Amino acid sequence: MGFYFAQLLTGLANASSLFLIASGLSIIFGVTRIVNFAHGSFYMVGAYIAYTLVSLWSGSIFGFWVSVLLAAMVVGMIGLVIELTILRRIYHAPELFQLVATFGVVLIFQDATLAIWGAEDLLGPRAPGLNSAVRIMGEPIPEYDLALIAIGPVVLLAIWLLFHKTRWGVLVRAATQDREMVGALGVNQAWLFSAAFVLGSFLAGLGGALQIPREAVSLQMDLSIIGEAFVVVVIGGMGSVSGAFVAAVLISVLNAFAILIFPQISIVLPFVIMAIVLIFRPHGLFGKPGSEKGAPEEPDQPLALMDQKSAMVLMAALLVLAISPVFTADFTTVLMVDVMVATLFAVSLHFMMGVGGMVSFGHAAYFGVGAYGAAMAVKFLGFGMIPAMIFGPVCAVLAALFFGWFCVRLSGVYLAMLTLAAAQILWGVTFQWQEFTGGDDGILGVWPAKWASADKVYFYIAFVFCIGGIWALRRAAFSPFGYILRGIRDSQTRAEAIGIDTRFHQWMGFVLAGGFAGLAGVVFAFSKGSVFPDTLGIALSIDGLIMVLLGGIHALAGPILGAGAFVLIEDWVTRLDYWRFIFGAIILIVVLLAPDGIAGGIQRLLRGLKGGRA
Amino acid sequence: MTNVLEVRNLSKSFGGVQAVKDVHFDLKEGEFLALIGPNGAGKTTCFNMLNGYLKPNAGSVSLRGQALIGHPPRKIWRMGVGRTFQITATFLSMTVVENVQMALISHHRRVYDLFSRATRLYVDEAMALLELVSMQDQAGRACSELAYGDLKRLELAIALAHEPALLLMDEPTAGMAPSERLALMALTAEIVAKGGVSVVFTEHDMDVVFAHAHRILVLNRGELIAEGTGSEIRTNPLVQEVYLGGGSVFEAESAHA
Amino acid sequence: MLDVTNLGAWYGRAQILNGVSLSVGENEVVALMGRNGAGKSTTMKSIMGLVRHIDGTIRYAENEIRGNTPHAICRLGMGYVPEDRRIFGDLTIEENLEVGRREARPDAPEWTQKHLFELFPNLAERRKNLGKQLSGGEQQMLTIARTLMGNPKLVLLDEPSEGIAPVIVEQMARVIAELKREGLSVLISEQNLHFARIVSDRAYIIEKGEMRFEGSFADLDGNPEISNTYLAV
Amino acid sequence: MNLIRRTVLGALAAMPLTGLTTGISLAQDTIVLGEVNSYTRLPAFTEPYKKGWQLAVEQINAAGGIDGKQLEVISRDDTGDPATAIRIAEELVSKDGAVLIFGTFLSNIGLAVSDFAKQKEVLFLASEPLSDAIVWSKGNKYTYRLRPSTHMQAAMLAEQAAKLDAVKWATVAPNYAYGQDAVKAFKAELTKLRPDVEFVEEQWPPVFKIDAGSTVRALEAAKPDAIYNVTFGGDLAKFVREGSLRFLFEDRDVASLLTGEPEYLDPLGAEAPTGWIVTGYPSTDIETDEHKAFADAYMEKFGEAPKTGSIVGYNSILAIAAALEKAGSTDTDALLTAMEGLIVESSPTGPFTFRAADHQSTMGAYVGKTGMVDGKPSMVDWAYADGADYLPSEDDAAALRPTE
Repeated sequence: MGFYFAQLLTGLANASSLFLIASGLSIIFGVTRIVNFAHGSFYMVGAYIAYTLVSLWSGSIFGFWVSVLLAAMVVGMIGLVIELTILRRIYHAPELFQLVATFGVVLIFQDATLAIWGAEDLLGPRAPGLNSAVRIMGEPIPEYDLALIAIGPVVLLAIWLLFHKTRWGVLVRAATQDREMVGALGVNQAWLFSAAFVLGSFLAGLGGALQIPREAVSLQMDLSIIGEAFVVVVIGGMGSVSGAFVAAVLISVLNAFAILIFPQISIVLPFVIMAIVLIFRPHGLFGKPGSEKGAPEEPDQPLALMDQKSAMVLMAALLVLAISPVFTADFTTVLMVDVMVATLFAVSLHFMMGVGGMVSFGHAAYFGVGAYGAAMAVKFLGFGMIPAMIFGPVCAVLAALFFGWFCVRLSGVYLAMLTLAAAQILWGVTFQWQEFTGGDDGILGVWPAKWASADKVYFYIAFVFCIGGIWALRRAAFSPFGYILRGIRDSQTRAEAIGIDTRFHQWMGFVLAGGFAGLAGVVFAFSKGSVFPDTLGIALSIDGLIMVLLGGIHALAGPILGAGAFVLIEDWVTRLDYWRFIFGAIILIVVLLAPDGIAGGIQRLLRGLKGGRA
Repeated sequence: MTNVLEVRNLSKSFGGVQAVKDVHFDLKEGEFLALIGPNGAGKTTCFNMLNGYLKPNAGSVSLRGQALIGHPPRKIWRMGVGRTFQITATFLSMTVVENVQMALISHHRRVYDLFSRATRLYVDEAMALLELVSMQDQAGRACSELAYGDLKRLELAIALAHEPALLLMDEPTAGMAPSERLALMALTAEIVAKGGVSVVFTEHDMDVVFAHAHRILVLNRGELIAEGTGSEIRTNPLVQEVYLGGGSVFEAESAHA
Repeated sequence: MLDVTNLGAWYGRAQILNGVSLSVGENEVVALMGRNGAGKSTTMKSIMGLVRHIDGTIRYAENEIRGNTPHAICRLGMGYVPEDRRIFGDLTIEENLEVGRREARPDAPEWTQKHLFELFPNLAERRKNLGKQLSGGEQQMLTIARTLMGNPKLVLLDEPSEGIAPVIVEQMARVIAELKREGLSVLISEQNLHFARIVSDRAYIIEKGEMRFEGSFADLDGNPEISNTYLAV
Repeated sequence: MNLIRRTVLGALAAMPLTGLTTGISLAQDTIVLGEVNSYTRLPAFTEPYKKGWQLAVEQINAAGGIDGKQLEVISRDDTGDPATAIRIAEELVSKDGAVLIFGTFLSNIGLAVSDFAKQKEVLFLASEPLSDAIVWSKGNKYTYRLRPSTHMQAAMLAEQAAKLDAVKWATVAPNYAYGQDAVKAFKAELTKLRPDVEFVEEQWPPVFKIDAGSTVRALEAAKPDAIYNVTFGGDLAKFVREGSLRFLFEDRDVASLLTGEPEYLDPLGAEAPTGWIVTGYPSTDIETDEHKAFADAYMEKFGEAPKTGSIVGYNSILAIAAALEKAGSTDTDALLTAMEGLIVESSPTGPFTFRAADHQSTMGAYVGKTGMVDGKPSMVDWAYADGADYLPSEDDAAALRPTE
């Protein structure tokens, strides 16, 4: 009995940490509708600053708690600077575009932290006065865990009081529903946003600072927490702070007990819980309908076929690409294959997001399933290259059929997070099932057939598949299927009212996008010769998302420009020291110059050159 | 004349609140029927049950003898029920003519066609429908740029694309100028008069109701409290009390009707 | 008090308003009339700072306010009641009013919750209810009350009679009369000539983003072709 | 200054679309070595490693280079992604004219590059990755590995663990291939030496995401006599802290893989456990002449004591230099022939050989216990364990490799 109670307390202590960071994320999303990837960075920086301050004041109880609060305040100020200098300028950008900016901030913080605090993990002192364990029912419980268990609910109560008993809180809640109207009633919503952002960053910093007595401060802290924080926010319901608390407790306590029975489960447990919650409650435990949507935005312009001049430019570009192996080195053709793969992947994601209005945070799943499908067909079924290249997308289609069926029942951020859960579950299976998938040692020896093994020959295979895939998706976007898909995005009510089975249609859109992502995965697998679970990982999904958003989600050319720019810039900057900082800065510059993405920026530039009104 | 629509004992409650209670009416072939009542009387709830967005707790609806209840909206649409919305629902990222083409593509069951160019399908039919509502000049405009009244007319064109037997119009003239209101309803009346389609509509503008409706049903707190022609309804004391009011605004308005 | 000259407004690349001029005097109720899509709401939103691309001049209480943010404009004493009500559904009536509350102004009547609950007795009964639980008419009352909590001198009322039952329209007319009695100025956008005539002192008519008429209702009655062309009642 | 200029110019010259043409423009008096590693993903481990190979290159070049030619290393960041690593390897070979590739830290990147080496027929010296698969189940003709593998280090620990009284063992390892290999190897080796031991509990926390409190309690619940730990880095710090708070290590033996390496031990500071049996690298205590010379030079150049990565980086270059000298050519076939059974006569850690049968070097590791010296954590009672003693016989090892 005592044992289980102690395990419960351990879970609750973890829940408090998780709640602090998740509550901040939830508040920021609720008010500003920003999906803040940089939240993990705030958490990490909070921990580093607290480490420095606590070390200065070593041993004093007062010093410790003051340090923790100071660190959180400094992070709040950092949040303010980011909000004022970057985010405030792009609130009017298309939905989710701010996510690109926060991604740039993540990159910058990674290198800045490395430069300031160094590469080595830093282990701070334990909390003075709470540095040992007490026995509860015979089991040793660290005193600091008990402090954390108390801090969580105290913070929850403080936030609740702040939101319900102060004018500021009422204004914030009003702004989560209709920020423009709040402005028209005389409230400076810019400062309201800033304040919410500062509060959210403060909570993230507090969460990080409070970790000092529990773990070494390291450069991995940002990315190791952010996924789980999003999961907590989504399970609780976007924008609901008490929901985040319940979700944090749910995940942490379940994990504490689950590892007693099945130690390997930790890898995917939060995502499994999220998937189950979302399937039964499409807006999370406490979320409200509508809480999934981003800021309202202006509708797209109607699609237009390319005019003759653009078509000629495009044909010329394709021709140059097609003959490029003749005059370029092998490594350039290899790079071009990477660009084409990324472009097909981004175009398939754009088909889902831009045309279909279904945002995916887990599109890499289908890319990876395609790659693995082909690799396993080669390894276990003895398929040749071309049959394996057909087999891979078929696997991706099957996976998309399965997961898509659940995903299209949701919308907005919830849909996106369910795709993420699906991708993480697939990743977990691939990672764990060593006998079959090779685990993280992957599958090697997936090289092209002898006749195609020269880089230049393989380039043409990739050319046919990728350019063909992009052409097919573009064709599909202009087909009745694609138009109806866009129609469903515009107005589900209207689509239903003209006899469309909207869910089935979206499901098929999901599957089509998944299948072409799988095709990209297949071309990728044979160009690299090996596949690893990374091909299904969050990082690749996020890269795809950044390509689509950075390129411009409202233009069919967006993902093509975005993917090309992303791969080429990354290939170039990684040659430099502190390249993440530079890459992050480039992303921020693009974001600030072209809040409608690269495609929108180019359009504006062309219009400007023609002397039209911008 | 035969009944196109038969509504029997339709009831719906939301969490203990009886939104619609025992509503019972028929619609004859070629009839133009208005459903009026104060906000919250249950008009929209009624509509949503007729076209499948809501499932009633009790009652039946049959269209030319086929039961409608239990089918999703898209099935009911295929059975021959068109509708326009109180708050317009159109595909804002498409042009006017493309909006109508979508309805035609769906009607001709080509929604899973992956290879044709959507914009080249059924252009003539779509233009004919736009002409019917005098929108042909605006066919190429982006739907997002349209004035509200034009959106309403577009909705009407979309709703007629599959030649429905029954047209449900939820506040078709809300947000239009008085002149446009009358014009739109005159247009609708014309379409009804040509035959083949019957219309049920809800409306707050009594000018429109009294000018065009063949028959009027009045709902209050979910119950049907009156039924009859314009003059019968106008003089009904119960209707005056709960809905029409007796004040200056209405008198000025009706004096002009 | 409010002087708008040569106002132009764009949504994206589409020009919605073109050279619109109008003025509202002290304690005056002015109607802005026109069909739907004529530009009434856009005019109001532009004055309130809710449209991003505008040009021309908007002078209010001796200040040029074009380019100011909505909250700054509101703080100068301008209140805005949107046509689609936009109440905060998840907040109680009291909290909705709290959002609108601003400091009292020396030059404008001061409104308190108590005073407003007297003016709108239905709201008083349901003060702890959430905004989304209200009926359409009650929401319309709440959105006006919420704006009055800001103690404005000038109220922009966008289509107050739209989409509500005739009985509520009558109540609305009484409220507007009360505002005038309290000394407020009101710019009201309206499609219904009769309603406009009852509540307001003079009228403008806008069509396709351009001003077509300005004058008293007597002038309007004297030129039936104008109302026939642009309002065509 | 010069370095900055070179970096910038190099980067500009390498801009993807400007370097369109084939052709190796480097002067004939240098030998270009291609190097890939996870510099941004895992700087704590790869920075000392980089310093190590930089020192070796500098020393060799100062001494006249190889056959009068200077060594030049073109080093790139793989961003922690196997696919990027392969693209970079391709560029290093086809554009930069690298005669071979070395480096990598993460096992999957090591495997990806080794497979690339096989496909493109270029020599790859896997410096740091520990995965057994690199030389055994997925070994190939073109790939050699320097550092003592997971299996070797686990066997070193098992040898010491077998001397303990402990019978009931629990294991905790990060949930990925390295952790799984390390547990499997330890179990096999320990059971061979002590058939009476039993393994009563396994914990598999996700790498860098350990829920340390719950993991510690789950281990405690099994009441083992001893614990075998494979966690490292931040996970190790959390595990140690939560474990000592909850008395997990009281009266229990702990055998812990790699924990004696300065990269992992130093950050634990005053809280570093004492008395754990570990493999590692007591970098400041090794008194051989070769090591002293290395450590002094390193200290002078970088102002800090060498770490495990430093020695791995340094030895990588020593091995490559030895291979180049033995081959007398930069031709891949000649290099491959030279690598087979290559003996590196002298290194800071002593001589080692690349076994012809499985391409694994016999470079060893240091086995000892953790302790506190002058308030700083360090290894005590350590001894050098020669890698050759912990490898299967060459015949057995050859049987583990796929037939080519």
